[in-house]
Amino acid sequence: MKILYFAWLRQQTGIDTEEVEAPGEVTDVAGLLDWLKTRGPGHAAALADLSAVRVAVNQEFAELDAEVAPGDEVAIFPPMTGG
Amino acid sequence: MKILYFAWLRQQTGIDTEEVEAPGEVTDVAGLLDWLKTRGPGHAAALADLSAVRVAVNQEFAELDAEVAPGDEVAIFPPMTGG
Amino acid sequence: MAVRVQREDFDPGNELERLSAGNHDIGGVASFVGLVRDVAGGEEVSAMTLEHYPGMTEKLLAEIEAEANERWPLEASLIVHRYGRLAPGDRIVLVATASAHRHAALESCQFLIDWLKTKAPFWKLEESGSSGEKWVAARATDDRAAARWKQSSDKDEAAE
Amino acid sequence: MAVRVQREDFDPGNELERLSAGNHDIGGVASFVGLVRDVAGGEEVSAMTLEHYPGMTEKLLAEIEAEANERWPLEASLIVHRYGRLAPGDRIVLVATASAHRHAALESCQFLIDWLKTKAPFWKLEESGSSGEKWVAARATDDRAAARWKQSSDKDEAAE
Repeated sequence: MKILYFAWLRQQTGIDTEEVEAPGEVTDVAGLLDWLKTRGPGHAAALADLSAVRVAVNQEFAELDAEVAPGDEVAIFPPMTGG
Repeated sequence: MKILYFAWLRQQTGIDTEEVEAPGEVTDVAGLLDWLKTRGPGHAAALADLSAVRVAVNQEFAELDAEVAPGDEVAIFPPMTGG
Repeated sequence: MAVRVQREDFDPGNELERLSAGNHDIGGVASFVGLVRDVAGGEEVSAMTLEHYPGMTEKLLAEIEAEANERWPLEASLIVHRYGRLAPGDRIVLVATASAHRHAALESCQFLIDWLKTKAPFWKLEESGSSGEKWVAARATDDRAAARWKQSSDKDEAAE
Repeated sequence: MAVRVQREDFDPGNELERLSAGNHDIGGVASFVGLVRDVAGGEEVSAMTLEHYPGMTEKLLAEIEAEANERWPLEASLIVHRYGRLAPGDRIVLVATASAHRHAALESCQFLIDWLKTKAPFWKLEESGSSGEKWVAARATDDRAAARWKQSSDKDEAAE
């Protein structure tokens, strides 16, 4: 699975893109985020407050109960502030 | 009094501007329009349907009961179609 | 704040550039450019002549621009309206408003163009190859569009 | 219909000219240009960096532009959004819509910019001489502005 981090999530994790192999029990966004927190203190800090975080799976906005599978592109970012 | 005609009112009267001396009993817009009708068949035709006509006195939109006096600039025109 | 009534064409890019130049309080510039269409009411239009009331036009445009500046926190505003004979595709009017915030710019721009359509002393004469010359009639939809900008105090009274 | 996401500046005059060129069915072109302000939330801003999600940004912009073209009878539309480091006064975004009738152009332009503020994957990092770098927080007023464009079928349900 390919994980992308944007804005302050990129800064806190220190990573813009990482390739991960999540364990088999990770089947949805919530499970993935929980598992990503265990990858290090930067990840744990960045993902501590999930209300401040938005997710896209394969470039579509996704809720916490959306399914994820190996091969997916999952992006994690704060609420958008464009325009 | 200076009378200005615009758009099809100018075409029907054949006049863009005329200087007139209205009789003393003409004191408001309605009276002025009634009197202008008597100035010729073009005027009569142009002012036959007052619902199709708008008036400005001294460059301010005016209703039929607005006062007019010698020296005023009175413009007569159809509803506006700018923009 | 500026108002111009002119026969000559204008350059929207230049006008917008000048409107916001050097003012870093501006977060958004909204604009509307009106163009001559080659069809109106189902009929082909080959040209159009805009007549106006010199003097009153400039006075009214300045008044309505001042009203927009009272109702919205604008950093800059511009109205340019042409008169004379125009061909399809030609520019007729430019309204541009600039503000710190986008809604003030967008709303005041719409307010000004709605107002121009019904209250500015301009009259359009359309020329058609098939049916000659015809003065454009005022449209009820334009009156309704202008009416919705009545001040909220007026609206409150109407609702009571 | 066109969407561009680019680091380079754009020329609003050129873009507007190209949008309507040769199409005499167009009666009005509405546009909005967003600019970098030198102040935000009471603090001085010396520069801003726009980060985005390459690929998803273009896809979403194309989708929302297609939605605007379904909801309004548009003759042409354009979204240009920049990314990278920008200074106060720099252009950020251009939205332009063209239609036979002015309200379709004006409303769809406002729809697109409201949508861009909340749904396009862009993030702003502001730099201030006094307090360093800060990611801009999303604003509730922007969410409300985007929410009012929900399709009328949604609104009807909400009203029941």
